[in-house]
Amino acid sequence: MSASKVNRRELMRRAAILGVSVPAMSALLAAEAGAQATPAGTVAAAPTGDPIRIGASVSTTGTNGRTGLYQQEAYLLWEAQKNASGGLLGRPVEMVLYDDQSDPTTGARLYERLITEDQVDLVMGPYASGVTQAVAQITERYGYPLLVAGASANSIWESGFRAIFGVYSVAGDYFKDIITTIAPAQDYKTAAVIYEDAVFPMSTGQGAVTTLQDQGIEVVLEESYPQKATDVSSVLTKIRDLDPDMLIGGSYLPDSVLIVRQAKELGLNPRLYAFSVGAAQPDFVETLGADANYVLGPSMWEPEIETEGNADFMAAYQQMWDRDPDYHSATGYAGCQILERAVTNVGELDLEALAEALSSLTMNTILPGEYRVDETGKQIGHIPLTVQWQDGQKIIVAPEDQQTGELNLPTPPWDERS
Amino acid sequence: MSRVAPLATDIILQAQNVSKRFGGIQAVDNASLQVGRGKITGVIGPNGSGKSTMFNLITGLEKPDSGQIIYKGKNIAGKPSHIVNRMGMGRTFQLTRLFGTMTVLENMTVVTKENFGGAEALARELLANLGLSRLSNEYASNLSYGQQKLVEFLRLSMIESDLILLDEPFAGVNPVMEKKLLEQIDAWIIEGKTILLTDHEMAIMMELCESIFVFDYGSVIAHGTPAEVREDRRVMEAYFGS
Amino acid sequence: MDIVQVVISGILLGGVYTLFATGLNLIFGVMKIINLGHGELMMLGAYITFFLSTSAGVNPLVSIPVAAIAMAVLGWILQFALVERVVNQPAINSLLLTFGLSTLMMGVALNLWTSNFRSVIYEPLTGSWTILTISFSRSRLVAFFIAILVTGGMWLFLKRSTFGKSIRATSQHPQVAQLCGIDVRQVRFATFALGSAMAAVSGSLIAMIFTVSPEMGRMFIGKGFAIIVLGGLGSFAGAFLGALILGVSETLTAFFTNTQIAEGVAYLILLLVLVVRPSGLFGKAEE
Amino acid sequence: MATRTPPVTDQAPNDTNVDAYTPPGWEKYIGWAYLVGLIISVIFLLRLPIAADAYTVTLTLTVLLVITLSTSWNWLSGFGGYTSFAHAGFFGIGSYIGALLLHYEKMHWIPVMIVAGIGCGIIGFLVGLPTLRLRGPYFAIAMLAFTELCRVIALAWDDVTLGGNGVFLPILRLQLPEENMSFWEEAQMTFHNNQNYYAMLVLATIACIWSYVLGTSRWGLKLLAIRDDEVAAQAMGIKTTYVKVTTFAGSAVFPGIAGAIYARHVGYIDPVTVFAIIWSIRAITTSIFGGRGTIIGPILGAVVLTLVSEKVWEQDPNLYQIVYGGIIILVVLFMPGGLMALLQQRNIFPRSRRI
Repeated sequence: MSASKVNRRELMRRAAILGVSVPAMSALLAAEAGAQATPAGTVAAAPTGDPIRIGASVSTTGTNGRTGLYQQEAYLLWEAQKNASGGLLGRPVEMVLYDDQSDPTTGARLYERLITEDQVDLVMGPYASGVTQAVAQITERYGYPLLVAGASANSIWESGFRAIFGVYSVAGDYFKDIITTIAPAQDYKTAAVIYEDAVFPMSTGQGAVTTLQDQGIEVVLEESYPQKATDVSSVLTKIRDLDPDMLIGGSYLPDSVLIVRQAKELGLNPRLYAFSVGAAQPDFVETLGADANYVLGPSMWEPEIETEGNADFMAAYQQMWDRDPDYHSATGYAGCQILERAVTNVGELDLEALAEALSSLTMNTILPGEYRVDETGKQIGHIPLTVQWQDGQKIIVAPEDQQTGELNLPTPPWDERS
Repeated sequence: MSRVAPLATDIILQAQNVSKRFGGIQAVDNASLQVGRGKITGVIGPNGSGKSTMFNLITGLEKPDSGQIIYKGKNIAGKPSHIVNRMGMGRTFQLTRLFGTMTVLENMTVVTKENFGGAEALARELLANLGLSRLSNEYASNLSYGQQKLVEFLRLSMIESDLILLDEPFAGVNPVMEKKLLEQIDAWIIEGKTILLTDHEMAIMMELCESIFVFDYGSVIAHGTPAEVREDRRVMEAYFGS
Repeated sequence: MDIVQVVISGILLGGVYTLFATGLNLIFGVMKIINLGHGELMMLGAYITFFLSTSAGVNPLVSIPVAAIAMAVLGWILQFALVERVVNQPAINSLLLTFGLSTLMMGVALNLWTSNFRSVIYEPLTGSWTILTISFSRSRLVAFFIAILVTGGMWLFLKRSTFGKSIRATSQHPQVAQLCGIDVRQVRFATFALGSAMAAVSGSLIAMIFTVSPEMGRMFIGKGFAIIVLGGLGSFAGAFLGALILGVSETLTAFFTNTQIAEGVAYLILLLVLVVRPSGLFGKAEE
Repeated sequence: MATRTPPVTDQAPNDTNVDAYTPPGWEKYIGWAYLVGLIISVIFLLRLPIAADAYTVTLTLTVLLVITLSTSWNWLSGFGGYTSFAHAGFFGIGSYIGALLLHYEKMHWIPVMIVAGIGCGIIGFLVGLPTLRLRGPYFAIAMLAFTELCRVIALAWDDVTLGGNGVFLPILRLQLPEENMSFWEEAQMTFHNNQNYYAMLVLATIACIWSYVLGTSRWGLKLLAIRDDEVAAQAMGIKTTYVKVTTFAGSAVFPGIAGAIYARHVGYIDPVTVFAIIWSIRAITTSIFGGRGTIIGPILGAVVLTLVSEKVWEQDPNLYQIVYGGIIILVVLFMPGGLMALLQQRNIFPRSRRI
């Protein structure tokens, strides 16, 4: 497919790298295959017949290009693994990938194209909530079930779609652990919540506000700021006056960074900082250095957690892409795992039956918790992690069974930091 | 000081103590002039003496700082130029201002109030009268300067104007074209129109005009018949300086 | 005290805007061209600083002149090859041309460096200096002073130097300037180069304050317009005051209402000034 | 300044030697040729959803959308010479009026489209009245600011517009073909499944017809006069303000309706997408590429550029921005008169207001 040329070209390059280490790779793949539904002991037969074509568009350029790329790499990893281990339903798998440039309209157009012109058999979700919102309209129109592997805004599941299934927790629950477990333990009574005015950050911020209120924590300030803000000093000055125990930001990376920098400049000293996206990304600490310490954030997955097949996934991913996966890779990969299981269970590519299967399926993926959705398709089985930066290291501090270190709170005031 | 004595003739336009300042320059300074109906009135003066500004004030392109401009009994000072135009006042510009990307015919038809068909017939007739029919579909910007002047004149004939202001119509025009322009001015006078004219061609001015106002430094320094003006010492001074 | 803090923050923000707007203004003043690609010139400047400091370990402050010179060269080339051809043409041509440039440069940056957000850490400039409980952001304060230095230097250059006078003459009356023996073409080249250099300086400073990404230019261009229209197109002191006014009105609006509404302030000011007083608050009346 | 450059004949050397231009004989049949062309295209486009797959239909819808935008932009900005960057603003406002009415009021979609159009017309009038006094770059900047302000308002006015969350529109479910459908039932199904396409087709058709009516009328000539010399136009009695503001308001109606149809087609809108400056740029570049100030230029430009950019983008989305920026630069530098001027200079097309 022409539009996926770039991806293909990149894939060929990667495949060449892959070729060098075939033995190692096939060992991994065999292990991976063993963990799947393939009957034990069967050596994977080469897939035959027409490929099963799975379409997706992921933002690999544009605003979300960086994160989208992780998701795309996961899709391609899964494709390579399937084809090396007997395929899906005995047929090879072919991912048909496009780039929507982080633009919802383009995303919608591409899925229409995937479905009607490329006539793919199945689709996987795009990256980012805005694009997914638009894409869901299209897949729904054509009756394709959609596994949302790269988005979590609550509104996606509040619109009455029939076959849109979440892979990981909805954005509104991102701060749940921080608010319901960590805050009470530290006896925090007040919080300020600010969020970027875009669909996903708003969901995380507004979700936090609801949870805070349920928890009986006073929300002293709730305010949104525009996308691509260059200055949040005024709202931070207001917050400094209110001196809340917690500052919760529904934010992406650049604004998380901006908030921390300006908080430092203004001498804003809440006992706890938490941000929805930026905080879990390595760039956060690269950008802020020591100022990133103490900051908390939700993460959908971390490399070191012990879930089924996680270690294998890590190894295979590093092997193929030469870098560590991000949690967006993991959610993308988990989406593929779920799709695979549903297809295997149904035994054919019947869209209605697949939708049915996806809505009733319960299974483990590499993500913490399990895959389970409610009647709207919203994910309810996944358990998000909470991480904290400590001396430049990302430590999992919640939930308890996944902890890799102790929580380090309260955050000392800026002038007392070394 | 203006020395305008009330005239007995029917006055179509009367400017009274009009002033206009641009930044530090007093372009028009307390100037007054009168134009008699059906006559040709001239305005002369050295470059930069405020003639063009006066024309712009009269036609509504500029708003005077003070003073009145009475046209057909109404004060039109500061009225937008399309309103002034619709009261029957048309003008040409010092440098022709045709609509360059429009054809000659279109230049003429766009300005009338008539319906399209009627206007076109009239325009074709006017062009034919001056032997310009073959240019009717030519873009105005492709015409020679003289032709552009002529078309600008003809465009004036398309609107129902009682008073026509001509800003240096003869500048840069060859004798053949000059003759055609003069013919058109005659035709207008015969139709009963009034003309207010400015130009540097003294010979033509003296011959055409019945009454002449002399501008210098934004003020009217003299006025009268051509003969009177010719004799006036201040006029000589204004032109040849001291 | 809060209100003082907010005003101070606003002034410092204005300082950040100043350099960006001054370059835009210089180019408009001389050529009557609105350079929609100015934001991308700034973005390239920011990347130069980023790469010099991360790959070569160059002190970000030291990288500023490097970025300025590099962008001045690029600016000269752009003017020579492209912009010169639309000078004295209808506004739409230069608007579109520079928009095309903007898209092109952004596209190149996206391809070369992806849309990753990057950032320059220069430890001494993080945090703030505090005087009587009022915080002065270090990075912004430094940016503010550099802005004053550069703008002031530019002002002196235009006022005193022969070449500066040529630039001013050209901006006021290109035809007359030409008659006086000024090579107007050279003046335009130099102007675009200078404007680009100023964009680069602002980019280098902004790299230390915000994050760097290929799309960063688009965040500033609208505000740049608001500032120079507010200050009077072509007026230097005006642009400086305009930037301060915009910065302060943004932070004050954000303080008393919210940051969302503050985002609209620039555009509202822009529209109001254009409608009520197109010459700007400090500009001379138009002819 | 001349945008539709008159053929180069240099300065006429003297008063009498200008060659008279006579259009070719077939010039007077152009109107009929358009009529025939229009009927054939409309019949073809009406049938398209039956004959082609949904992707082609969507692509065609995009072409029709761009035709609507560029053609309506051309009225004030091509004929009238006032470069407007407001189309993105009206497109966004139309999208929002349409989306919010469908979201909250659950009205039938056809009246919603009309309301969106009228709404934009009124806003266009109110915005145009004070701003159309501005000239050249000032008007362009004002319209850029207008669009940005609209976006900020849509973002900040959460209670009504839902802010950055965007607006979900009712899901349009497809009717699936059944056994033994009569022709009539099938036609109804096709129409039902492609309502937005047909709506856009109707809108684009009206825009094209209106463009012809305007371009050949005296109203169009008045716009040209304003473009060539507004002062002279006013001095010749043309009510320039009235002409400009009315044209602006009228041309705002079309992006407004187009935005509403688009919103319904995409099913989800947010302020950043629909108020993106690129909508204005698309209208402007296609119009200039085809030939601004002509009737068929913007249509031709929309068809060619939309299809070309689709191809480029298919080849390599990463290069798309670079190529698009490059195209804009090349068009401005080398063909400011657009395709139509090239064709006219080579005498393939006559110089005529009907072109």
